[in-house]
Amino acid sequence: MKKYLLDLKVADNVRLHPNYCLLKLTSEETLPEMIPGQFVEVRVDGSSSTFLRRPISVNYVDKDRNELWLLVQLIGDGTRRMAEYRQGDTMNVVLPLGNGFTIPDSDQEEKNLLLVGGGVGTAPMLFLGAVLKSKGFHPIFLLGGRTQNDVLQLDDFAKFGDVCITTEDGSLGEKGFVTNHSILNTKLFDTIYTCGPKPMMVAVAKYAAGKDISCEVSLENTMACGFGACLCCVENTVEGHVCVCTEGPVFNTRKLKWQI
Amino acid sequence: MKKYLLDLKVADNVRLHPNYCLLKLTSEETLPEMIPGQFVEVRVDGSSSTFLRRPISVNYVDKDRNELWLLVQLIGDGTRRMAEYRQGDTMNVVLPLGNGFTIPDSDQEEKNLLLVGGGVGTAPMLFLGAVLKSKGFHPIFLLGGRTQNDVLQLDDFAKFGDVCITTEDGSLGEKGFVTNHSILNTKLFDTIYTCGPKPMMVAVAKYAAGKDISCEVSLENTMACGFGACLCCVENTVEGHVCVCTEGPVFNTRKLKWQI
Amino acid sequence: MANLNVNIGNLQLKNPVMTASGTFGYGIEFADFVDLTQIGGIFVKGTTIEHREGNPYPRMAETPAGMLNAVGLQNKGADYFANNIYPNIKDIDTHMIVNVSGSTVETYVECAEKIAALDKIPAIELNISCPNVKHGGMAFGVTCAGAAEVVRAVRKVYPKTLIVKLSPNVTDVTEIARAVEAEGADAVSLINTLLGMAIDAEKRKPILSTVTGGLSGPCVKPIALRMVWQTYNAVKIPIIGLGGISNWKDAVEFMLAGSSAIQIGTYNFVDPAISVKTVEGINDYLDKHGFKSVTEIIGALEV
Amino acid sequence: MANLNVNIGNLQLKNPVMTASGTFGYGIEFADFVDLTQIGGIFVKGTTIEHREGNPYPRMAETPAGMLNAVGLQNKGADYFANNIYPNIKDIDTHMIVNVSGSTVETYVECAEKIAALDKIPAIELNISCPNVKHGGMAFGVTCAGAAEVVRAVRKVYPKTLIVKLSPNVTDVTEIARAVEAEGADAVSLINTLLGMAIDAEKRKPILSTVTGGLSGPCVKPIALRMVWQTYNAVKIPIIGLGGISNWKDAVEFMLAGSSAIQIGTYNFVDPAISVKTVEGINDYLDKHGFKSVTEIIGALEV
Ligand SMILES: Cc1cc2nc3c(=O)[nH]c(=O)nc-3n(C[C@H](O)[C@H](O)[C@H](O)COP(=O)(O)OP(=O)(O)OC[C@H]3O[C@@H](n4cnc5c(N)ncnc54)[C@H](O)[C@@H]3O)c2cc1C
Ligand SMILES: Cc1cc2nc3c(=O)[nH]c(=O)nc-3n(C[C@H](O)[C@H](O)[C@H](O)COP(=O)(O)OP(=O)(O)OC[C@H]3O[C@@H](n4cnc5c(N)ncnc54)[C@H](O)[C@@H]3O)c2cc1C
Ligand SMILES: Cc1cc2nc3c(=O)[nH]c(=O)nc-3n(C[C@H](O)[C@H](O)[C@H](O)COP(=O)(O)O)c2cc1C
Ligand SMILES: Cc1cc2nc3c(=O)[nH]c(=O)nc-3n(C[C@H](O)[C@H](O)[C@H](O)COP(=O)(O)O)c2cc1C
Ligand code: FES
Ligand code: FES
Repeated sequence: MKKYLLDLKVADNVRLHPNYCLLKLTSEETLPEMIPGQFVEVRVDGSSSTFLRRPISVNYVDKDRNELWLLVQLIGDGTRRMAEYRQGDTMNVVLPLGNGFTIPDSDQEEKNLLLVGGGVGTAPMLFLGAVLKSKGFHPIFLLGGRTQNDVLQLDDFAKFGDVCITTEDGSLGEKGFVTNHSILNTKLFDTIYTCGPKPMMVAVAKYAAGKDISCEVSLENTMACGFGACLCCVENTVEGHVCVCTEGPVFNTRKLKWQI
Repeated sequence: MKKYLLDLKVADNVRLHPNYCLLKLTSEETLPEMIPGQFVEVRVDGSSSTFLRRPISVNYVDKDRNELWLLVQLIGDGTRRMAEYRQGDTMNVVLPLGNGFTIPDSDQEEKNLLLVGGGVGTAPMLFLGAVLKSKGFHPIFLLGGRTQNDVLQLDDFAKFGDVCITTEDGSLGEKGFVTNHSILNTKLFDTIYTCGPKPMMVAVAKYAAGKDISCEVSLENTMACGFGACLCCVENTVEGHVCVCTEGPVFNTRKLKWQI
Repeated sequence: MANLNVNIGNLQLKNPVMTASGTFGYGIEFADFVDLTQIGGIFVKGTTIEHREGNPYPRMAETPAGMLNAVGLQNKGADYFANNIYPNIKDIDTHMIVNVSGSTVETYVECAEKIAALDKIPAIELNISCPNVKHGGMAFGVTCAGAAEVVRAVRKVYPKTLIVKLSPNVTDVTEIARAVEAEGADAVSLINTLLGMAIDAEKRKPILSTVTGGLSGPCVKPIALRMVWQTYNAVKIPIIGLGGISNWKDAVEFMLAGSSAIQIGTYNFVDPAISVKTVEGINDYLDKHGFKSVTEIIGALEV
Repeated sequence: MANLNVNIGNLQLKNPVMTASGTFGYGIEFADFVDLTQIGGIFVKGTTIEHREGNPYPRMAETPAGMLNAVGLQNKGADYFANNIYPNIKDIDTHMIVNVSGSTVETYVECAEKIAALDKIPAIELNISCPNVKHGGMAFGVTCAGAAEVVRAVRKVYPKTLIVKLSPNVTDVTEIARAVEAEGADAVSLINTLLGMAIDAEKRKPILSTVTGGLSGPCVKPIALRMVWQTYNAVKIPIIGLGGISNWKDAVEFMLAGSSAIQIGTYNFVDPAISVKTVEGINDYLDKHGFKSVTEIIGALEV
């Protein structure tokens, strides 16, 4: 896919949570085509300690409003500065980057698709769910967070499928981790897509492997460029070191050399 | 004088001109005592290319409003970023720094005092004029700029003394440089204070030397610390290398080794 | 519009702005962002005779105004390059220059020979300064004898423009520059990365899998500029300056210090269009200052 | 509240945070910003036997995440220090350590002897790494023989804690560290500034009067950290780490890499209160991670 270097305008920046903001970016031109699982590289202006761009997943693309949504967790100076961008500010981004999740052909028989997101790893699941729904699927979201306040964008998720939730303190949904959720025992899935903290993804991958379910994970290796030029973001796979930014960030777990 | 490291609040930031802004800083506490000719060292947040603090003269101190004014010329990233500070933002400053202009004893006979400022060098002259006036003097300001738009804060200056103006294009006051102004031929001054581009200060110093008038200049040597720790800001004087930040920025021209 | 042509030995560049090895892929990664034909030359990824997997992840750490990398010359080998990559890049209308590395003198020579056979590759850049490999690399670049040995051997088999890339991790870079000049190098490029390190205080572990890595980016610019200037005063062959260049002003500074051409590395990650912007910026600078040709500013620093 | 005491040879520090020579004046310049007694030690300005005017202005250039300086050891000489400055600082309740420089071995020795006579100065830091003077300074620090010669001579006349400050402008810093250890240095401090350069593109002139100057600040941190770690693996005497430290996290990283204590230099200009903040930050880190004493993290990097 052709990549673009664009100055986008901040249409809105909502602080969903002390540690999360939702950036809505727009442009005078129609935004380039993007697919779920892809990411963008954001240039953060006005942060003296942020030198490189920051990779952020496509959270959602609102075609009607010509908006690209980024769900950002505030963890360091770069993301904290992103939360300060105000409506009308310009944000320079490179996009779209990487490969997306595998979308089943919509004319096939109905599939049971599970989308598992933990923490900020829920970000790409929203757009994935939206696209799956538009292709006629009925995705099931399994979202995990520490408390009820940490599971974000629930109204949006509900538009595109059923939503299952776990929280560590039990304040919303079932208590525990995503891999403890009862749905995993009651339903058999054809494909699982997941993104989140590594221990969570490993647990999900393990579950999938145990049941011989095809499983795609989205990795967040640290990156310098985001488009295949630096070779910094490599993951060890059955094919050797491959760049997460160009060969991923989505990988079928079969390809990875994780200890699962 | 005791030095302070303070977080001040931006009370106002007025863009007087495309290349100048007037920052008004305030604090919950009473601002420390400052004297004309002193400067502050500003920490510029949110500019990735501005590492060191920026020295800026005290433009004015409004005791009633507990405000410190800084007149800033936008020349590089640091000063451009300063122009972006908005009301309510915090600006970290070290102050007050350096020595001030010599203020004659107010119970002496009336003196003819000329305050010559060129470009952003007008900044310290406002506060100096205000203090001189409060001591019973009637300072004469001689302010120079390229065009009428480049001579700033005229209303403020007018409060404290007579204002003479030169502009290079003649759009305001007399045409030419400050040293061409007719007042220099018609009036004999006891003391001249000056701040501005080096060629201007040299010309003023030459005039003063020719007439045996005591002349104080405010230097703007590049600084790393601003309070005597780095020895980077030295000026060659009759006493050898001295720090402009602690022994100056105001010097009697007798002390300097300029070629005048 | 000033004349932007410069020469590096026999190599004629349409302009002095090139991109640094390991930071610009094979050029095609940037084709969506810049018109590659507007760049003076492209130094492609570090290439070795054998396929190399490089170092384990993590390979990158951000640092103040820069980054550390420990890629370790991951590449599919000279044969793969010749058969699978060269065909796709050989017709790009700019100079594609291969950055050649090895772990022994013999592997340098073998790799250089392989690349010499490729018609459309007019030059190689000998990397005797990679800090991220156990054998070879920087080990050759930090002594005069080591540098001279590799260059002597490669010079015998490589008839085209031979550029030698110097390591900044030395007491006296001019010594090494003179040594490679004496062995017939056509030009030197400097600097490669400075050996650095990053630590995760919370985990009490190094961030890079290799503990140390190569520092690049704006943070190294003052050091690189100094080394270029020192080298300019020490050798007669042309210098390609690099290290931290992030805009046309930096590029002009490197040329004033004595670079005949420059490379942009890390900053391509920050602004993928920086190379072409730099060409434009240099041109504007020349026009503004009344220079007819960019060659007028090479080494034009007034000291 | 963890135990923050560390030792450098016979010198007991109340905490490992000190301030670097040339960046903290004689301490008193910072007395309005920090409680000097809360700092582990203060390295005062570079002192020579003779009065020195230093280099001409301009002496400073800002660089990405750092600065270049070319002060050139301006100071009023050891006698002036002893008579006019020492009396004002000798009763500050922290260690005041004098940074000693010279242009010949003899002047180093003379200066060290003068300072040795001052009761309340428990240590000197031998500056064999100043890049900003024509004679002496770095010239001694970049070869083992030069470094050894100065240290040997000074060791004979200086009985108290002798710290030797190493130059980063070398191929192998561990070689120099071993050489000065062998001559009886009690500790090494590293790094001094890296030789760099800045150019004004518009004026086509160097920014510094001396053309080149010493680079410091956060930009050099990755290099300094690497050198500390290499040196920690090469010598037995304690290491005082510095170079770009700008917060407690940096300080912890330097200690993990093997520093027994650290110095903060350039960042004192940016935040004049950083030294004491760093003490507090280290303490919080130790508490958070369950360390009883700061000595537990010295060299505790898990590689
Ligand atoms: C393909 C991809 C997609 C991503 N999508 C999103 C997203 O949609 N929303 C979102 O909030 N974040 C996302 N991330 C992570 C995001 O890029 C990092 O959180 C961000 O770069 C941190 O920048 P910072 O300046 O705030 O923190 P830094 O100051 O850079 O880092 C703070 C701390 O976090 C650690 N850290 C930084 N980046 C990572 C990382 N990628 N993995 C693990 N630890 C890290 C650092 O080591 C450091 O300790 C994604 C990352 C990748 C590679
Ligand atoms: C004691 C003192 C008082 C000052 N008072 C004021 C004031 O009241 N208002 C005001 O606007 N400015 C004042 N200045 C100047 C001001 O400090 C600089 O303009 C500012 O530091 C520039 O920062 P920057 O980041 O915008 O530009 P930079 O990016 O640092 O510099 C841009 C260009 O300007 C040059 N430059 C930077 N600083 C200076 C300098 N001090 N002298 C000459 N050239 C310089 C640089 O070399 C560079 O070419 C004062 C300086 C001093 C030393
Ligand atoms: C990710 C990365 C990979 C690199 N790979 C190579 C390489 O393969 N061969 C080489 O000679 N230099 C390599 N370098 C060094 C650069 O070519 C360049 O010398 C250095 O980064 C300094 O320039 P810069 O500051 O503009 O990046 C690499 C640098 C980076 C950042
Ligand atoms: C303005 C300035 C003056 C310095 N003067 C001296 C000196 O006199 N003696 C010395 O050994 N080091 C001197 N240094 C080097 C510092 O002590 C320190 O080694 C170096 O700056 C690296 O640390 P930093 O990055 O924390 O500043 C000076 C540094 C600066 C910035
Ligand atoms: S981030 Fe540069 S290659 Fe993947
Ligand atoms: S600016 Fe540091 S001593 Fe004057």
